Amino acid sequence: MEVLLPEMILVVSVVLAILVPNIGDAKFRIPLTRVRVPIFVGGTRLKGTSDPRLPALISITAFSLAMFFSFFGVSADSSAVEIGGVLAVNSFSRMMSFVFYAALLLAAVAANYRLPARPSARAPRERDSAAQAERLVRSLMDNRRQVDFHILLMMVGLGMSLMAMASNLFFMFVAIELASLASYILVAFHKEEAVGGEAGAKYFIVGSVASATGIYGMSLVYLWAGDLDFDALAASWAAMDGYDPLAVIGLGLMLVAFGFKVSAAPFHLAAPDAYAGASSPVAGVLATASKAMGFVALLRVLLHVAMPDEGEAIWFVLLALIAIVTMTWGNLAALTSENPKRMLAYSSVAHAGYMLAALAAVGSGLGDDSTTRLVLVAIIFHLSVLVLFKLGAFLVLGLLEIEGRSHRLEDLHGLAHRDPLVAGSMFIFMLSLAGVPPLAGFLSKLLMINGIINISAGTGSTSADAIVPWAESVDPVFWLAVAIVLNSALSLFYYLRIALVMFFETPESTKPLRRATHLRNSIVTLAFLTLAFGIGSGADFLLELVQNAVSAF
Amino acid sequence: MIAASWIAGLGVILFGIGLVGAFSRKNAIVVLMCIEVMLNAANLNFVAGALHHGSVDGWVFAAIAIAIAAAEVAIGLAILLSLYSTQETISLDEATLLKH
Amino acid sequence: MITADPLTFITLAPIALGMALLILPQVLPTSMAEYMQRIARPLSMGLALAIFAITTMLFLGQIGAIDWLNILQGEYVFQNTPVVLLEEIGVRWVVGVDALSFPMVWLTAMLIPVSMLVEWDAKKGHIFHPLILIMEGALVGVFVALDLFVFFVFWEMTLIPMFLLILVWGGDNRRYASMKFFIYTFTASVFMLIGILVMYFNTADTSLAGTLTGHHFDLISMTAQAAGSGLIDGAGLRHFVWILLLIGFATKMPSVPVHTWLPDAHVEAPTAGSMLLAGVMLKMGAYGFLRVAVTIFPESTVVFTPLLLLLGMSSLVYAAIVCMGQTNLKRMVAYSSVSHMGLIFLGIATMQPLGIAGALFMMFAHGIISPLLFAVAGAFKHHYHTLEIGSMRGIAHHSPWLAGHMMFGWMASLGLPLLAGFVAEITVLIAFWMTFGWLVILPALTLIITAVYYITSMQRTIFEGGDPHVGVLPDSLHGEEARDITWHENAGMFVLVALTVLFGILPFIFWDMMSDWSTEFMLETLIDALNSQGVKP
Amino acid sequence: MGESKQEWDRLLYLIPFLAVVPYLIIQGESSTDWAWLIVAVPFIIFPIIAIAGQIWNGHDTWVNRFKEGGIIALGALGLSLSAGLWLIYDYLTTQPSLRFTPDPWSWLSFDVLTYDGEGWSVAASGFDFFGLGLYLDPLSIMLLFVATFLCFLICWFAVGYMTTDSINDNSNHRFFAEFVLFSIGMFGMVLADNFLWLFIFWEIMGLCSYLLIGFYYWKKSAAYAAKKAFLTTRVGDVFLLIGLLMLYDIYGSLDFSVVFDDPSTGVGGAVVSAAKLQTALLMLFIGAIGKSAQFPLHVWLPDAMEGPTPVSALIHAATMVNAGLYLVARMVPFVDVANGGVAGMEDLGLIVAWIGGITAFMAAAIAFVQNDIKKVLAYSTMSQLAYIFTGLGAALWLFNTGNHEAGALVFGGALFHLFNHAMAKGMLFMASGSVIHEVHHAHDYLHHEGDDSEHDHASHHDFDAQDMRNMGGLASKMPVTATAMMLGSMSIIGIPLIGGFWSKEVIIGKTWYAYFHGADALLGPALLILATAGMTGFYMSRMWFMTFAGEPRNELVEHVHEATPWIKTPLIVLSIMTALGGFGLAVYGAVEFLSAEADYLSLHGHTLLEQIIHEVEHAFLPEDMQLRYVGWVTILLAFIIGPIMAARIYGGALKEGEQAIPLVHWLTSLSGKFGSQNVDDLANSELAEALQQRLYFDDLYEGILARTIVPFAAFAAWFDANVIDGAIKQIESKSVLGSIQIRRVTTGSARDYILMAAIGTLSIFALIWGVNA
Repeated sequence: MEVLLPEMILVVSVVLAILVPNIGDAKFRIPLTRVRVPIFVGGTRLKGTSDPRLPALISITAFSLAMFFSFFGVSADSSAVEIGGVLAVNSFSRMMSFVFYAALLLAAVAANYRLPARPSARAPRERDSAAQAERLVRSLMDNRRQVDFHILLMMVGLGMSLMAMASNLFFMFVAIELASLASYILVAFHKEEAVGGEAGAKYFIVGSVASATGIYGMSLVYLWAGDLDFDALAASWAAMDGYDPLAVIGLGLMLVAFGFKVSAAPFHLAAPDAYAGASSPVAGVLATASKAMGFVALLRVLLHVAMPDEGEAIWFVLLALIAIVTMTWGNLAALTSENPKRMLAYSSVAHAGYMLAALAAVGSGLGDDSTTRLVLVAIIFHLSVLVLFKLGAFLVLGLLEIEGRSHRLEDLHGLAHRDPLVAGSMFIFMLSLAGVPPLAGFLSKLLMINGIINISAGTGSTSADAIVPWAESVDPVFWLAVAIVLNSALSLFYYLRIALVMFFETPESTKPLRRATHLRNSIVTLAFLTLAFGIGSGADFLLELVQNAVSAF
Repeated sequence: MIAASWIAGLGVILFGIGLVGAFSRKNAIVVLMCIEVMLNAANLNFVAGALHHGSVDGWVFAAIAIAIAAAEVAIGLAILLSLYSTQETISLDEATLLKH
Repeated sequence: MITADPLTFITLAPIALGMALLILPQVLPTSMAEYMQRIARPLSMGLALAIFAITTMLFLGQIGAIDWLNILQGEYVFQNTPVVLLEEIGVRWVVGVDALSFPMVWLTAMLIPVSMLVEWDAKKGHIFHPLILIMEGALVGVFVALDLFVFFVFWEMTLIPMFLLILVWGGDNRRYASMKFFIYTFTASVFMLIGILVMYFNTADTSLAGTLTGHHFDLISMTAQAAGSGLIDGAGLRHFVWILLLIGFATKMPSVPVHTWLPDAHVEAPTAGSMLLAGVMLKMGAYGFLRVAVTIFPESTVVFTPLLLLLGMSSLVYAAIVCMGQTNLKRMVAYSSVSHMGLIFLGIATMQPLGIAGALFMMFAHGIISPLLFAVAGAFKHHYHTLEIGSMRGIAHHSPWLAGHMMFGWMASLGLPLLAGFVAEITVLIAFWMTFGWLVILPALTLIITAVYYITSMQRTIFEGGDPHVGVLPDSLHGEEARDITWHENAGMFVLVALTVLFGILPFIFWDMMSDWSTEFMLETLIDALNSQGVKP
Repeated sequence: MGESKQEWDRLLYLIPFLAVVPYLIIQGESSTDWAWLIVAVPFIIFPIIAIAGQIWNGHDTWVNRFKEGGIIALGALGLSLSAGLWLIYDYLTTQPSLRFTPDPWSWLSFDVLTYDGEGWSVAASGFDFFGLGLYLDPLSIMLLFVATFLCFLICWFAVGYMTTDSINDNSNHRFFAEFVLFSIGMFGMVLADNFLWLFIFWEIMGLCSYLLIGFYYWKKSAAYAAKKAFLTTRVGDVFLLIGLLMLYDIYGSLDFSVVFDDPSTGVGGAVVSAAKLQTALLMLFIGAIGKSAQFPLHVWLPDAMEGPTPVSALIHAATMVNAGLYLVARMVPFVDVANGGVAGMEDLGLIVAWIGGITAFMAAAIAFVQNDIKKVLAYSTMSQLAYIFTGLGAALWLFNTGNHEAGALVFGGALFHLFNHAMAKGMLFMASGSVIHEVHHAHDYLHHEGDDSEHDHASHHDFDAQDMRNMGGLASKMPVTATAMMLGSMSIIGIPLIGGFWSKEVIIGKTWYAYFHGADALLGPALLILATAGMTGFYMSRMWFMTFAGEPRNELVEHVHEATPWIKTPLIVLSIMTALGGFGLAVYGAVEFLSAEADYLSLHGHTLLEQIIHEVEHAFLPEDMQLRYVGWVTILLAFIIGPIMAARIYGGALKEGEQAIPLVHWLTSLSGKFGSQNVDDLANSELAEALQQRLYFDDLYEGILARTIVPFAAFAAWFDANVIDGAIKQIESKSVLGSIQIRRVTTGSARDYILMAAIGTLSIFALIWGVNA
């Protein structure tokens, strides 16, 4: 069972998070007797255990440990450990859970400042003024919400991690539902503003429809194959003569569900609303971990199951089109977005487009094993480093959110004057998102484009002696690379706009930012890592890790 | 014994009803119900599959899917409550503070 | 390290120090931070001067003594022991210089302290000067990198400090200009990136290759492969890649019709920024074009000679005409840069060693002269708060030093003999005549147009005051007393003036290596292409 | 005069400069080894003057001791002069072994690819480098003397002229620095051994011309004139540059020694095509036209008089404008078929002669109506240079048609005229400067008393010290100046036996000779210059009479006196040079020497008297009867008709009781005898108006430029901002619009999201079905 240690830690932590704050001096009177047996749950809470900071401590510790052990799982040799026929623990799933845990850990740290715990809070007394009383009540409420939030966060982690290990389609869906349902609540958790509930509701409704569609698609596949084990499905797919409508429609409907998760057009529409309504750390999780989860699902279904040994996959054209529409839509919509969170949401849509394009290139069937691996490495690498800079950007917004709001561009005005270090980090995040070297975002984008070019550039006619004949002869996949670079250029507009307002505009308030030490340190660390994973030994190390993981896929 | 294809056919109809309901009804509670219908369509398929392939898996899947649906409803209602508490509406067309 | 691997040092040291000076004050305790900020400026200057000294020593000690006629393509001096950076995809840290890149490195090392000196009193100097230092590292990196990945990284990295320089220290419209600058050139270079990746895809799976991809970014090896069996099969793809590279490089140069970012960027940039932008950054385009596009795809270059001719000619003539219609001093100078850069394409298009050497010298000479022009324009902005040509007259009385430098710079830029620019112009024109004959009338007429706009702008700013004792001062001065340039501006400009004269009278200091390199380059790279394409005079 | 004694003390500073050459001679050095000093010393000195002047601007020592750099400049030019004289002496005594020195270093070395019919290769020979060496022949020796001698003298003059004018206070260092820089250009151009360096120095002169014309930079007219001069000559320079490119392409070198060695053989032994070479030479000639202010690029020279008078004297009369002539003279080896030149380029000579003839006539005509003393001299310069061009054109024609002997004669004559003209015109300008200077001072003196400075400014601007209508009767006030001006005018007019006569006679005679010997096309230029000879007599006399003869037309003449010590000396030196030098040199065979027919200046084995008689006889009674008539007509026009006409209109005796030196006095009295003719009708005629407006050339050029280039440039700027950049901006704005549109899709209603996703799904299914079907 030690291979599931990280998940075990999470389960235990969830239980602890439920129990520990409730430890008190409650006694149980044995019925019909006067004997009171102390049961320690309930009653007047003990000072130590009822500290509102405790749940955060538990979740942070749990995520740290889980991350730590996951990391060792990646480095361990890649032989898979099968558990119960539905879980396969290998370096790939460990890599992904490592990424998930990292993202959630950062979110937990940030949430600590977003949902401040106030150990000093007490019930209002009569002599307190109305305003004071209200404040006290809110503090108490905040204290209560700590437990819920962190439990949900851990549930998300658990779901995602299990999902990455699933070797059975149904189990994967269940795990996704676990993560999704928890994340719906997390979105709605943003109660300080009127939009929190709305965001949660929309995200929930659209997400549920999508997953219902996905489950229905899965049921069709079950109807067709009679088994939902990936290997069995792959075998059935390979043995399929022509295309069975059940299989194809089932696959298509499942893509809807995954498409929602990765926020691919046209299933992405709820994503900007959700990100904008959720608190920044949660939005960050949605944009990174949740998206990574969707991609893992896509990879599993598309590459593991529905990829023919040779020739073009049935989903190739579809995915290529979706990719182009997604990246263009995302970038275009982000262009004039005045809400930084929405802008980052659209940017996240665009990034999904890039990765889908790379995936589509694999679907073209032009590449061989090594190019497929290259694309996979690119995608996983991108998903990993997204945690650095996409989440980093959300954390910066979270830092702003602590004392105000971050849903207007004006909130970022003059950040460079208020806090140069955070502004500098944000600048790095933005550049990395745009794919400017030498940052991690560049390397990952380069790997994706490189994968596409590797797959397609050799297809052009070598006898063509001018550009136009060559361009006519080359496989259209090549133009996906061009679409990506054009979109990158377009995306610079809005990424740089953030930098612009940070350095250029005068801030609305000249007060320095709150010294949220851990959050600030996290941000700076992420900025540093964005740089370190862009070039040199850091990038080399991460690439090796990813390569190791991909070889186990 | 009813042929699996009939069960699956019913599933198609249910799924269609659910989907159309999901985007044509404004009331979030109704939409929630439609989602349940869609999930039930999947359950029917699992059952049909189990019958068709003679495996137990389908039954298990259906049972778990029902549990998922239950959880979903619970969560859904909670979220809608929170929506109601801030905006005093559960009409999806009216809860549009977030847009564009 | 400095003696063993000087190039790595001069590339990475400024970046490291610059970053340290930017970041450390943010994380150190207040008192230390303030101390750091105080020493940031002298420290930056010190390192910049040290790098200049190192570069000059390299030239005097070794590079100047090399017989470049015997240095084959792909041989570089001061090559380091390669360090693997990204094993998976075959990226290595390889640096080296040859006669193409060394003058550019020297130019960068020279311009950085000069531009620091000119902007010695910049606001927020503790950020300004470290940024320039980072810029130096990035610029030098572009010229010394022999791995295309690293090359591209430095190529884009130059954008970041420049973006910040424009954004934070720029003029009124800096917002628009910095965005445009960044996006425009970035967009162009991503096309180049595609080209580089196609080249990458075609590299052989040698020991340099990445473990994951089986390809490598090593330029030397690519050059060898290109010279051997050819890097890319199929002329169509070769041409396509060449065009992609051209898009990136031509935009940086910039060449008409992708030049419009330059005037905006220049007008808004701070003086030091303009100086570096015009002095070195534009040269990156020409350098990259020769280093990558021409070296690896000589046949495509020969095939597309008419295109080069067209681009060069339209840049040269069109930009010169546009210059005449400008009312903003800096904008005019910026367009004149476009015009001069046109000569580089023309020089390459001649397919003569003389023309290529002339183009190289143009890069070098323009790298000395145009910073002077921008320093002058910047001084106008600084001391008269305006760049409108028509808003003042007779400034020579109030600012004799400024007027003197302006006169000198303007004259140098319009190709006055015995100044550096003339050597480049005359050599390119001679080669141009040999190849294209009477087409030379267009560049020649441009010489007149150049004179027209330079002389006219000078007339309208420093002359014609109407009174020997008072000039017509611009409104933007708001009645303040007009002042002459400060000592540090003057000193910086004097360095440039002296170098312009030095390289105008003794061009052979760098010319000889450029010329020899060009001959060797022609012999090894282009001559086969010329013969195989059946080009006749 | 105590003051002036103190002034002369300054000359002590010259001793170290002047001692250098004697020291070198004593050391037994060779003059050619040290010829670089001629150029190098000014090169070192000029930045010193400029920078020191800027730093110590207004400092007492700098102003009084160093004359704001004037003394240093004088020293440098003195050193150049002494080194130049040393070189000339060596050449005259030991030539032709000194002909040239090889390039001491290669300035630019390079390779060129050539196509051998099968493939490309790096050219094995030719096309290898540009260097800089020394090239000496009679032509450069003569010009070297003119340049060094006049630079020194005029600098001397300028020390007095510039530093005593309050308007120049604190800016004279600029003047002297630029002056010295100019001398670098002139010396260098004369000595350079190849066309490239010729061009380089040529351009430096252009720069200095620009700088010095614009010396009074605050004056709109001066700034405008400077710009005009620079741009007009730039037009010529560009063609010159093209000519160089062509020459280089033909010969693979621009070295005189290589090119002139065998002009009919190009690089790699190719036969030179006459058409190609002629085109190249015509391009060079356009450059010469620009520099020497010939039609149609003549418009800048009159305006160039905005510069300080020493500048007019040196650059725009005596030296720089001769550069064009020098360049044309350098073309002789190409066309001299008797010495291996390329046949078939007669047209070149004709074109040169025609341009010369037209310019000579036109400039003389315009000079008729000028009232500004410097403008008259400017047009006179233009006209005289045109003479030389005509002569050179005739020479080129004669050389190319194989008539070497006659060609050499007119060639020598033309160059000799160049020499005479440079001396005379330099002096005339200095004399006019002296007049202007003193009139100005007198004016200041009259208006300063009791006036506050503001008023002074106003009157300063209104009064034109150069207008001859404000003068008259100055002969008695300024004896030295009047005499110098008289001698100079005589030389220019061609009064027999005085300098210019000897050379002008040859030019006119030989041009007619060429016409008589088959060059029918030369009739025009021949007639034009013949007529111009008479016109020259008129306008030069007119100038002199208006200035010096008659009664004063302005009260301030009473206060004029020759006070400034530095000004007189060069006038005296040059007067002697003009009066006797021309005759002397003619006797010593200057014409033969300059045309390289004779190796030395000598008496050709005759006694001095014999030679004088020979020359006089040859001048007045040539053997060829046709030429004899031509000569007589010339003398008649220039000596008799022109001056007498001028005297009838402008002449007049001095005021009663005023005395000038005898000859001058006699001349003024004589002029009074011709009475006074009223020419108001003529002066108000349309022709006079057209001449006043310089035949509308300036207006024409300006009009054309204003209607073409200016709107075109504005259009280009608009085009760039709105079309090329507009396209980019369109992309941006269209993206923004698209962005706003696409964001509208996100309506905010979850229902719509689901609907859209459903539609999307359906269309995807339809698509897949379509693709697979």
